Amino acid sequence: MMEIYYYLAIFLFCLGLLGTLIKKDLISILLCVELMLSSVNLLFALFSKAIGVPDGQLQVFFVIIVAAAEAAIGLSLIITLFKKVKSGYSEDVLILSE
Amino acid sequence: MSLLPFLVLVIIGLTLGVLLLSISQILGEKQKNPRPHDIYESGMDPVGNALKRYDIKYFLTGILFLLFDVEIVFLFPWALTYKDSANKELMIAEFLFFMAILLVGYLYVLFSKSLKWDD
Amino acid sequence: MQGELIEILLKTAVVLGVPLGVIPLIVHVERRGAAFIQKRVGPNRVGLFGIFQPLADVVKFLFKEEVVPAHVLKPLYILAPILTLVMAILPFAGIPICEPFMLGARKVYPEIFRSDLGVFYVFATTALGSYGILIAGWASNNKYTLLGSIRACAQMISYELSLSITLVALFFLYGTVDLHEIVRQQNASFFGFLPTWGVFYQPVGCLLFLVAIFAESNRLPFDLAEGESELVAGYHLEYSSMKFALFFMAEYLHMIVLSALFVLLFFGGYNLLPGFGLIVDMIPQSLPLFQFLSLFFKVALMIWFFVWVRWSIPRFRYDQLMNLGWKRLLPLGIANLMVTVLYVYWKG
Amino acid sequence: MGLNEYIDIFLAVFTGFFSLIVVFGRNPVVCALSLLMSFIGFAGIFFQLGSVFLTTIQVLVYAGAIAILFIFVLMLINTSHYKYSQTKKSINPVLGTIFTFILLGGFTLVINNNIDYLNVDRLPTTSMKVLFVDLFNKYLLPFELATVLILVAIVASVVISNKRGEK
Amino acid sequence: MSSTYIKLLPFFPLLAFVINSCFLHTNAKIKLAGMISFLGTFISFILALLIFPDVLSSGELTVHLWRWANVSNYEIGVNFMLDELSIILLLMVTGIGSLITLFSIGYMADDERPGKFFSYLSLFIFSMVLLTIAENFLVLFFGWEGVGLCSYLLIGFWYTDVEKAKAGRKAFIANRIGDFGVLLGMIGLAVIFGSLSFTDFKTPSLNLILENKELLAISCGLIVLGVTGKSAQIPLFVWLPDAMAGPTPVSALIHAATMVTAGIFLLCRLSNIFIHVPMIMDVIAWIGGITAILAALIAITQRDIKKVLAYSTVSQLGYMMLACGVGAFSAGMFHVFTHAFFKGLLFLGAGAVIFSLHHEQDMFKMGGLKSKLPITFWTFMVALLAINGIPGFAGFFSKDEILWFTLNHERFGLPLYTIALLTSFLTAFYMSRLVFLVFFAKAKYHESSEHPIKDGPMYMMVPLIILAFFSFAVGYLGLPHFMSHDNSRMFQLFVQKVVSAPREAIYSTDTEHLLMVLTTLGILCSIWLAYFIYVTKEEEQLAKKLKFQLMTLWRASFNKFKIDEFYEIFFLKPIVVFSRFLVGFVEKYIIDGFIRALSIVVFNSGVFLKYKRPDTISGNVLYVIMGFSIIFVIVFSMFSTFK
Repeated sequence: MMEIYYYLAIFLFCLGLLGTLIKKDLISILLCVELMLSSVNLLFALFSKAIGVPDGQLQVFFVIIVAAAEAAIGLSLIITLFKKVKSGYSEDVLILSE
Repeated sequence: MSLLPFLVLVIIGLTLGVLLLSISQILGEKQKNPRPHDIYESGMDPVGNALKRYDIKYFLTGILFLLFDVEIVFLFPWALTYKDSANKELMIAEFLFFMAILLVGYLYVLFSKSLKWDD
Repeated sequence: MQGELIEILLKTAVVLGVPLGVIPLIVHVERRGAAFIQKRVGPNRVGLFGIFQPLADVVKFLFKEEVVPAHVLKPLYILAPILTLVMAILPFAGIPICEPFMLGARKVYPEIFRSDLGVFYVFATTALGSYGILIAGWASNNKYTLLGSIRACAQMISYELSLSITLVALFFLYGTVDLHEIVRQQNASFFGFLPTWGVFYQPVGCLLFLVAIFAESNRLPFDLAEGESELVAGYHLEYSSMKFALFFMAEYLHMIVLSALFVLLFFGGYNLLPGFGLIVDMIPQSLPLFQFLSLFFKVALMIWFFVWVRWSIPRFRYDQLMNLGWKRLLPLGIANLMVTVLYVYWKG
Repeated sequence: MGLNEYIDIFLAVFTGFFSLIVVFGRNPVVCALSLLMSFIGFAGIFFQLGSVFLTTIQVLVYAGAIAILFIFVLMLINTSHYKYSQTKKSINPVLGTIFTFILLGGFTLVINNNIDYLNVDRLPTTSMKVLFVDLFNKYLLPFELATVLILVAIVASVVISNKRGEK
Repeated sequence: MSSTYIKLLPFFPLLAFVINSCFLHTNAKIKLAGMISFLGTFISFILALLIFPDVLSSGELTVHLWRWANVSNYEIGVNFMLDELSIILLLMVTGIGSLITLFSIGYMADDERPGKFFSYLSLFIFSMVLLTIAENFLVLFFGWEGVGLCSYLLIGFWYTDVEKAKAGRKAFIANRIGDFGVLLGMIGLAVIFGSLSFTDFKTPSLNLILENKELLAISCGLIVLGVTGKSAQIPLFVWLPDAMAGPTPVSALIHAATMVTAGIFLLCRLSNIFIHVPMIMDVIAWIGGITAILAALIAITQRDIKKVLAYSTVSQLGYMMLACGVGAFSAGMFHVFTHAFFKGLLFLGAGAVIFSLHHEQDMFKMGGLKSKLPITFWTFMVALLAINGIPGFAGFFSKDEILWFTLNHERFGLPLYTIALLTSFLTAFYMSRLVFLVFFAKAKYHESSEHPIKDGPMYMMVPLIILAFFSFAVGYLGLPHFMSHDNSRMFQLFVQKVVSAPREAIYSTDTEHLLMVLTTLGILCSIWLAYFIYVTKEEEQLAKKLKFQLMTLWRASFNKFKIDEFYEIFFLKPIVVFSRFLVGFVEKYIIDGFIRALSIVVFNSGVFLKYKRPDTISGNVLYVIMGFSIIFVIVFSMFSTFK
């Protein structure tokens, strides 16, 4: 009864992808990225069960650590952006970045 | 090792909360006085907006918590493996290396005045 | 299926019913204790020694008006207390009140939610406790509540660090996360009379843990979230009547479960208190009961300790609080861990 | 269909529902809260898959720390202050939706073709310890490097929010 | 055990190279650098000696170091193989190599970059060892290129002198042409046999050979081209005489003893394939014969002592080629073996002479050194007798073997035999001419009192003596079969375990006796002739008379038959013109034009994209998704299921 999780994982991945597309403000985009990461983690765990090696779960471990670092840096950047540019919308930021 | 009890407990908690709230909703008296319905600021008229920016320090605390928490989560596996690990020296070496990094990070944070709250 | 459900419900009735039941009692004890410490009389009208005062409070809560201010985000505002209550209830599922006993053929585990997670479960669910506060503070759209909730949250996570680093040291010593195993390891005794409790292995860790659970459960001297002087009432400022009561309950539940965890980790958990051994020898079946009783007593002592501290130590200033958490406890915890590890390694 | 299957379905629906809110929700704070919820759902799924350690760190790190951080940020700097300045309409959402669906279909096909291989559990039920032994022998270097990465992240975040943060 | 030795064989020279080139590159003590290099070579010599008994007993030893490449069905490993053939060459290379290294410590005493010199020397030994013990063609090719490179470096060692630098370049280019041939031939063989390992080439499957005869012929021809390049045969022999510009030990080591024999070695390695291509065999034979006599003719009139030796090397190599061509690979290998000793000895002796005369190389400015350089003289005499083929000395046996098998060749027996015979007479003549001019004729130089002319230091003399002993002795490894019964043609039989055996003799043994006697007599005559011309009193007139009668021939020989100029006109000029055309037109307009067009396209598309690039995160993500999903769909449609 694992297959439902496979479908869930790919569904959530594509959902997160869509989110990065349709979201406007940076924090929400970051949220969607986290969502994608989690779904990939789920796939890792599932495959490690299907193939029969525990390594996949360790991969999840590392992915989570990297995600933590990524969230920290990303959020502090966003905070800084809010302080400098009084906006959090990707368009504004990128246009200002030119 | 089933998840069922957990879910049952969650359901129990929710029902408990909802039950209590709805009971008091039913039993509680109703009155049409708008006064209690606006923002409570010690009886004064509300000043400004709640949704203003707050001190960056809270946020920095959050970030630092996240990162140190991850470091400590690193330590859980180590602590649990040590007892029945074959090569104790290696484990200790890892531990020391790890702690060295942790301490470097901590000292950096300490000296970078990020934790100064008294100002 | 039904069997499982019934078992779960029974366990819940014991493990959760008892704390919920004694909360009014605790409230009463707290007030009487406050009165006693401050040389006052305290509530003594309703019933003998005012023993029914808390029940009267409950009734009052029930009959008050449910005020929902106009400016709040209603769904979250309503959800917050419920969520807080649930988050406060969840950790109980991992607390073993006695060691697993044989009921007829099958082995019964006393904790509601039996899993390999062990301490991790209690710890993680406690860590989630701060969300209710955050939501409450943010949903009731008011600067005091927001500031209070953010403060409470920052404080909780800051002290969670020292909590977890103490846990690391404990895991290192016990080598397991299973609470039964941990309690069993505390069952022996140093030279005859002194029980091998965690507190004797980890005095510093015990101290840290104690401070940390005070902060985690937002009790004085760490109740900055509801510091009346500056924040009026903190995150539950906009909540009244039953909703407030839920927060109130949640706080006490937190207190109880953290004390239980503390006792389990440091004070031999449900190992029998001195007197009980004799009775158990006479009636072996009553072992679980007496284990539960001894755990109960220890927790009760902890609760009394909470009350005592509350009325003895004044509230910290916020910067003092944060400095204590980040600049005293965390380094102390790290040092404690390193000393422990190196000592064990040196001992071989 | 046993109890476990029901729980599986429930968890999948739970997680999917809250993820949908994450993507399509209007209020960022609500999005973040539902992301927290879906993290908890993930933790439950990991638990169902029998990997206890993943459950733990999923709750401790993701739900316990990262989500809190997000909500902090959203509460501290309230996005609803800043009106959406850009007016130009972009076709990105439409195209993106189309291509995302193409991808989704592709993935689904891949999973479908191999489902009868993937659906078998070949992993002997391993306790945490077994995993950890691997972690400290085979993955020693990545482990230490990850700690270094965290150190770098600490320094970077402090630098960013201190120096640039000042008015 | 010996497998570890085999693995270690190339290591020590490499180590010496690394040490010398990295740490002693500048201002090194000559003794130190030299000893390091010597030890590097000598240790591997010891190892070779240790391995030798195993090879004797068990035959072929193979070790696998690591996998080099694994292309579709070619599994190419870095494998070493020691068998009867390679162990001999290995012993020769390392042994003589260490002797020569020792010699050059004395010879290069007044050079300012000894570290560099010895590092090159060690690198050469390393590549040579690699070439020798290679198990497959690719490893051999590595060593092959390596020795080419080293000879270039060492010939041009004194690169400040333009002539010498040019000589080095010439050698390099000639070798490059040959290497090109070898590379193509190797590819051809790989295509035919589906493998590169010599163990497969030892016993090639006949039907594969019959299936693609033409390709095989072409590949063998190309390999022969490479061989002519490496071991200085027509048409590529021109580099060897110029290579004498390098330091004399280098000439001895590379251009007499070891490197030039690499070609012959390769021929023997592939002998079992070559014998299936009779046409190529004949080509080899003829090349050998013609080279032999041509070089001998040139050698007669040269004035430079090292030039003479160089040409004699070429002609001896011609002998070896001839032997291989007539199918007597073992005899050729035997000659390689003996020749290495006495030719190395000759070069070192010449080096000693040059050294003691302060780098004077013109024979006509020498003379009467017999009494001044006793050791050099006597060892030189041994070498002379050996190369002339006086019975009892090493050269006799091997040369006679070759003559005999040449005569027995079924198609061109007689003509090749006459050529070879003449060559041997000429060899005797010019070699004795050299000796008489250098040692007997009256001195034509003034000896300064502060630099008395005497034998060189011990470093130089010891190798001479050792080599002299061997160039006397090694011949008895391959006695003609009628002389003794227990160890007759021991060497050849030993080698024939690997290389293909020669055909049966047509003529009877008596013929062999007779011819042997006649040959010896002829050689003695030519020695007497040389003595008569260059030592006795009426040298002047008679030499003049001879010169006058054979003027054209003499001049032609003195000018090396204008072969360099011939190449100049018929190969170099066209190439130069063609390359001018390439540079002037093709390079300038076609290639550069193409590149410019490319750059313009790229630049403009970049400019275009700069304004079309997504200006939002979601835009970027969108592009990523588009690209990825397109790839995904393509791949998915290709393999419809990711099973």
